[in-house]
Amino acid sequence: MGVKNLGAAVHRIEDARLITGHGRYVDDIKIPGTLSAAFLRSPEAHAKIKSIDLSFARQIPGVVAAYSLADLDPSLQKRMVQAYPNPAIKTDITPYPLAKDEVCFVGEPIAVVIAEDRYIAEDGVQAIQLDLDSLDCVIDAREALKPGAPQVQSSFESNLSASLNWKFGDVDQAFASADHVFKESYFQHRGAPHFMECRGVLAQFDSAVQRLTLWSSTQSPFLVRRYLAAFLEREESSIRVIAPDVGGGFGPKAVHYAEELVVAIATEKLKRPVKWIEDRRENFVGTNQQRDQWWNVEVACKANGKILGIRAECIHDNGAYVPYGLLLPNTSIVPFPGPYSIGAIDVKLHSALTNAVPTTPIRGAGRPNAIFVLERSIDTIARELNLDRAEVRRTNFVRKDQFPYETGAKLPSGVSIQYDSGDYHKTLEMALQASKAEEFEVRRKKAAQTGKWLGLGIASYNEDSGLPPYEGATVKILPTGRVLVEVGSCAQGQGLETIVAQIAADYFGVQTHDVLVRTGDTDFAALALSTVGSRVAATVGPSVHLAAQQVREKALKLAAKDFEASVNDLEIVEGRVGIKGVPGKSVGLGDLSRRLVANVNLPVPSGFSPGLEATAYHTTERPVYANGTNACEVEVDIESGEVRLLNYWVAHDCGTIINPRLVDGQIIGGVVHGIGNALFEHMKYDRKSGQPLCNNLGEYLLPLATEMPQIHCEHMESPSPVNPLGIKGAGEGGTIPGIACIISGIEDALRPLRIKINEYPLSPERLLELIDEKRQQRAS
Amino acid sequence: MKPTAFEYHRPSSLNEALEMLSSLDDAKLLAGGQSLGPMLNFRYVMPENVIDINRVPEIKGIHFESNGAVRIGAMTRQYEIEKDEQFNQQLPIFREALRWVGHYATRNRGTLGGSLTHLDPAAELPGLCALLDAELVIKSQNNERTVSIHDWAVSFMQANIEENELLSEIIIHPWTVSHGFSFLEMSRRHGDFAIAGVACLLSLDDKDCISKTAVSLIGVANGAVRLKNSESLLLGERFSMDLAESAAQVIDGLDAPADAHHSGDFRKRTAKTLFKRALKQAYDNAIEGRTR
Amino acid sequence: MNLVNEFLLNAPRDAVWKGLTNPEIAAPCMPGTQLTERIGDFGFKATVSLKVGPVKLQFLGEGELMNLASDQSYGEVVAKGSDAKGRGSFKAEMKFRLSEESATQTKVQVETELTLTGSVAQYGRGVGIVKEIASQLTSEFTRNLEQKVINNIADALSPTQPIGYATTGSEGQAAGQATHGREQAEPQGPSINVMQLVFTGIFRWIRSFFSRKA
Amino acid sequence: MSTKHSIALTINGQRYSGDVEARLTLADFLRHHCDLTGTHVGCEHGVCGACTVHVDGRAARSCTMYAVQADGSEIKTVEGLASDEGNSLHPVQEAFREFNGLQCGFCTPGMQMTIAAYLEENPNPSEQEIRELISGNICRCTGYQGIVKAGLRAAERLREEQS
Repeated sequence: MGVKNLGAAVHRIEDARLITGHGRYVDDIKIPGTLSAAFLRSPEAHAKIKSIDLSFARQIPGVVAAYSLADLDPSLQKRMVQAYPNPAIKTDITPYPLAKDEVCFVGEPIAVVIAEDRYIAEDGVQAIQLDLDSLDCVIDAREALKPGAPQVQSSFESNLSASLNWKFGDVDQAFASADHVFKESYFQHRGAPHFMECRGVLAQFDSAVQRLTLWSSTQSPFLVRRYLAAFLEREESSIRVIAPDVGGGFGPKAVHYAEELVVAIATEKLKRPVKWIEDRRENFVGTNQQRDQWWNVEVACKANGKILGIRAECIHDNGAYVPYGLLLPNTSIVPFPGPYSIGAIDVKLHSALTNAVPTTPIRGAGRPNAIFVLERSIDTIARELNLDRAEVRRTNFVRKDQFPYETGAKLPSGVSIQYDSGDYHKTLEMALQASKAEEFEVRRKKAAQTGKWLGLGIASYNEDSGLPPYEGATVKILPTGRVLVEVGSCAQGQGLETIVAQIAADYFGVQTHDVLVRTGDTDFAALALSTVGSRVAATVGPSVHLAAQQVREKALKLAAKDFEASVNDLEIVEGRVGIKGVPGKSVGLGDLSRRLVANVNLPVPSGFSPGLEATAYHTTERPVYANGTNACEVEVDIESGEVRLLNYWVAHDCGTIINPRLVDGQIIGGVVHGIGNALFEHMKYDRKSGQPLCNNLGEYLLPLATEMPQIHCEHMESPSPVNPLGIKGAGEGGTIPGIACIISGIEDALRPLRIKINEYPLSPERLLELIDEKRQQRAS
Repeated sequence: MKPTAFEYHRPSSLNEALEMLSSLDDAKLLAGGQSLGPMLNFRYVMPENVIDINRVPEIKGIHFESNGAVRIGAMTRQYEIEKDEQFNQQLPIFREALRWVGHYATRNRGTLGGSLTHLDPAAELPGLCALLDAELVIKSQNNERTVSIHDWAVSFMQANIEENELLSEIIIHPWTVSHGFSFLEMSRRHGDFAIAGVACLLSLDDKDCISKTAVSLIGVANGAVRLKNSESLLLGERFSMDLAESAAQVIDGLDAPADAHHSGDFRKRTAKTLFKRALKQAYDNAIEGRTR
Repeated sequence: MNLVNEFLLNAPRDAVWKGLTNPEIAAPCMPGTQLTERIGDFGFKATVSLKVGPVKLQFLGEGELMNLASDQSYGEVVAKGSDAKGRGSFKAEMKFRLSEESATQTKVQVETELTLTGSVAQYGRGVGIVKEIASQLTSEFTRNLEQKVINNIADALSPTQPIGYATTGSEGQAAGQATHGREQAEPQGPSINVMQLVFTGIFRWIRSFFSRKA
Repeated sequence: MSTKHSIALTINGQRYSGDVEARLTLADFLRHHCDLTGTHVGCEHGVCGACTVHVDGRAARSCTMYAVQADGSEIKTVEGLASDEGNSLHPVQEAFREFNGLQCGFCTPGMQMTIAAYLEENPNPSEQEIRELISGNICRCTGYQGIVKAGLRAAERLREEQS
């Protein structure tokens, strides 16, 4: 099939514009006469709104309008649409586009000021007189569920948003027959996404055709359109949503936000384009965050470390509203039993409302949390039974010969969960070899002589990636002979344009730069869902493959007719169809495409449908399971509490690799995201007042180049049988085991002190506390 | 995050700047802007007038006096100090410490005077000035005074300077005796606000006893702290970790501020750890210096 | 945050009680505070000026004395205010207990529950300082009250001259502030160096916009 | 509305002039008045480095500098990083592409401007020096590894060009 682009480390086609400053992010789009919006956000975690006086704001020269909810059309003074309705949701509260008469977290939008520029808009916001009546608030999810806790919102009967239970096998039997039962408690912290481009929306209403166009820095243009249409009670066809270049997403940009609605409403009221660009301060309180989770876990195992069953209960911090169904809570329990063959699982999760920023998925969603629990449990077994951590994993892994492996659980859709393919033992060995684990004790001793405490961390994982059902693709041959691929899905740095071009190019014997790729536009023919859950390569990829295949076959068939040859004798080289072994006799794809366009009185060749193009969908009912093992070497300074990350090794399997360059990029970036969660990022709140205690990037510690280790990637390809290309997801595979791996390494470094680490983020100060506690215990 | 409107003034001479300072209401001096810029953008500081002293020639540059003193114009940028070879020969500890001051791009704009007047408790440069007993020259339209760095911090982020005054230059007397130096800092990430930091200068006599030393701390009080008591404990002694340990005890006596991120005790604990290491490093460095 | 302070005043309990429970005497004892309006016997409105490093905060506030025990042993003050430029607001619930140490000495215990919102609350590096400052304030307050009570209630009854900057620099940093710069020209209290509540600002802006040179 | 100030400056070799309010940041002036949107705004408090440009040859944050301060200055933005003809990429840009120094591309202009300026001063940096250099620029996508490699490779390329 000509040049092999699929699997090659080709350069990204996106880069040409991005490295020269010619990318086009929302705030780069210029429409003459565009107004700027700024929001007044709640300064309090919970309060009744006594009054909002916009009159001073409206008097400011350059302010065009100022609205609170009451200023909107009565038909719009309602709660936003629930993105993912779920019968399990007990307290299903979505926010109003602007707060009605109560605010439930610091940062909740209350009013909007629209002005000639953002400077004036902010003057306007500052001139708004807001009178609030403070109410009690609750930030700690455990407190929120206790009787008599403050109501997160007055209208709720309870702060319990939902209780979920993930259960299969005979758990009681498992515990009854166990040699050992270990109980541990874990705390996992709420972090924040902090993509470098904050959110942003630009809206324009064309009153002539009554059509709204919205450019949004989103991961889900099709969902944004769906929820806008539903809220505004419009036809979806009257709304076009475009995702231009997007400066990082990591999950929160998959959600539909109030600002998108308010800006859309304003542009129609004012008959001028309106833009809102979130600033970093807003991003700290206005964009959804990760989750605090408190776990109590019981693990039943045999003397050899073989796990028979797990009982766990998790209290999950949902934040103040439920805008995104139960996707995040679900992803915290569905991953059990992870890469392990465990017969009995009973995991309960209680999602508690709190007066904090709502929590929705961020890179890995709840998976890093579930994997943290599983990996800490494995390390606990090894620690308590004096077994080798790798050996305990080997003992429990799903074996290669067990694939496809049915865990015994079913997806909400009713489909049984089936691990598709892999070799978990092999990736473990790859990671151990890469990290020279067998010589580690030598390194540990050597370091100990110079007063350094070395530790080796290990964490394994698997991930349900490439989530169903589909992302469509359209492949077209243009009259010039160039190939055009349009996918409704969009990218935030993954390199989607490049992989789409790689997949398509091979069918037409061209290079990636001969393929035009367009993404993220609801006006495209092919339907799409959302760039989340490491799913786009595994869903878009196969669809591009199917569509390209169809177009290729059609081109060959048409040429075969002309050449009076059999399709089997034809080939496509550099965009031309020719007869194998007969040089000179060929026809360009462009010429063929012109044969199928409409011309007056000229019928389409018989047996052919119009247009040399195809739209195709690879649909699936099952995810594909990426997997692997990470290892890291850390150095702990037990005097200062500092942790140095020396090296990090990733051995992983994301099925067929489309482009190793891009996979490495995804994995390494993902690992660093995990390192941030494990050691640095802490979104502190004052437990009593509900005030966030940091709102700037000087205090919220994102990982920097200076503290990051060398990260080495090893690939293993076990193509997935679930899709024709064998692709699995790679976007979150670095983050999911990352936290567990780092913590495992630190605990191992402190092994002489037998210190347990059941929490993150782990600051030097906290680490010293743990060491002191242990020493005091020993002393007494 | 856009500033409130302010009137902008750009004096081209020191006199003009001082005249503006005395005549304009609610005026802020704009030096390197690496701290004021964010405060303006966050609408935390909302002055009516901003006086941009980036083009005042008299308060820039490094001058070496015949008496050995070094005079540094307050508007000398941090990178200029980093790059000045003669300066770093006499005061090598500066280059070592400047690595920790913000980041490359902020040092290109940030100034010595700006850092001293902003007076973040964790700032490195006030720590070096305290180490070297710097004198600060303060000017107003009809007055000039000199303040010792040790009387500089009045309270949290409040320097000993009035609103009609301007810090024009910093005078430092480099050590002439051969000595070792060290600067150690612990922060969560490179370039972050220090949890604590230690600067140390140390000379040895021919018997390897400490003949002269200076140690200052940052991050553990409103201003930089000079550890005179530790210094006198060290004088005349041969270096040992026990000696360092006992000299470090002085730090327990400090009343270090806590914030949302770190307790005061942790800051002190960190300072003690760094103190011992810094002393050792300065000592080794002094020995090397001699063998050099 | 919760703050507990205890002070010994060199004045008889009766006098201390009278001063403490009279807004016109008590309110201005809070550094940087100017009484602007008296509401009934126990209510008042006031402005509190604090200079925090480079930041000048001016809180417009109101307060009320309540639950005053007839035996002059216990009382409460609730005060709240917002920065005129919207950088945040505070609410302070103070419980004070008086006990007679001797005929001329009174022990005052003050327990304050202080809640801050907006920028004053959201800059993590400033939070610890707030506590420090609040304690300084309380001690300043008691010292000022003591002075007034000693120089007998009568003189003190012509209040609204702000006491804040009249305190000497002898007592710790905050008071030291008062002797610096323009503060002497303005009714400005000891600088509460909560500084660097830099980051944030969601907020109402009463007055200042229009008063500012346009 | 406060007084406007007329300013004139050179950006990527071209003369620009205009009347600006004192509070207008240099970043917003470049992006919204000069349509040079390659300079990105990531935090507006001088931490993330996305807005880094060259002011009179030195890397500086354009979000904590006001346009009026740049009056009379020489500014270079990412759009001016490639050779004047603009058809050949700067070695830093080429290296970013070669080593996957970017994903979403938002921090990229600031990263490239920071590294390009630094390599003029230090043509032979160590990996540690590059890491310290870019510790003032935040990237949430790449984990920095590709950026560090790109920085080292660009230095190599520039040295080759010199010799």
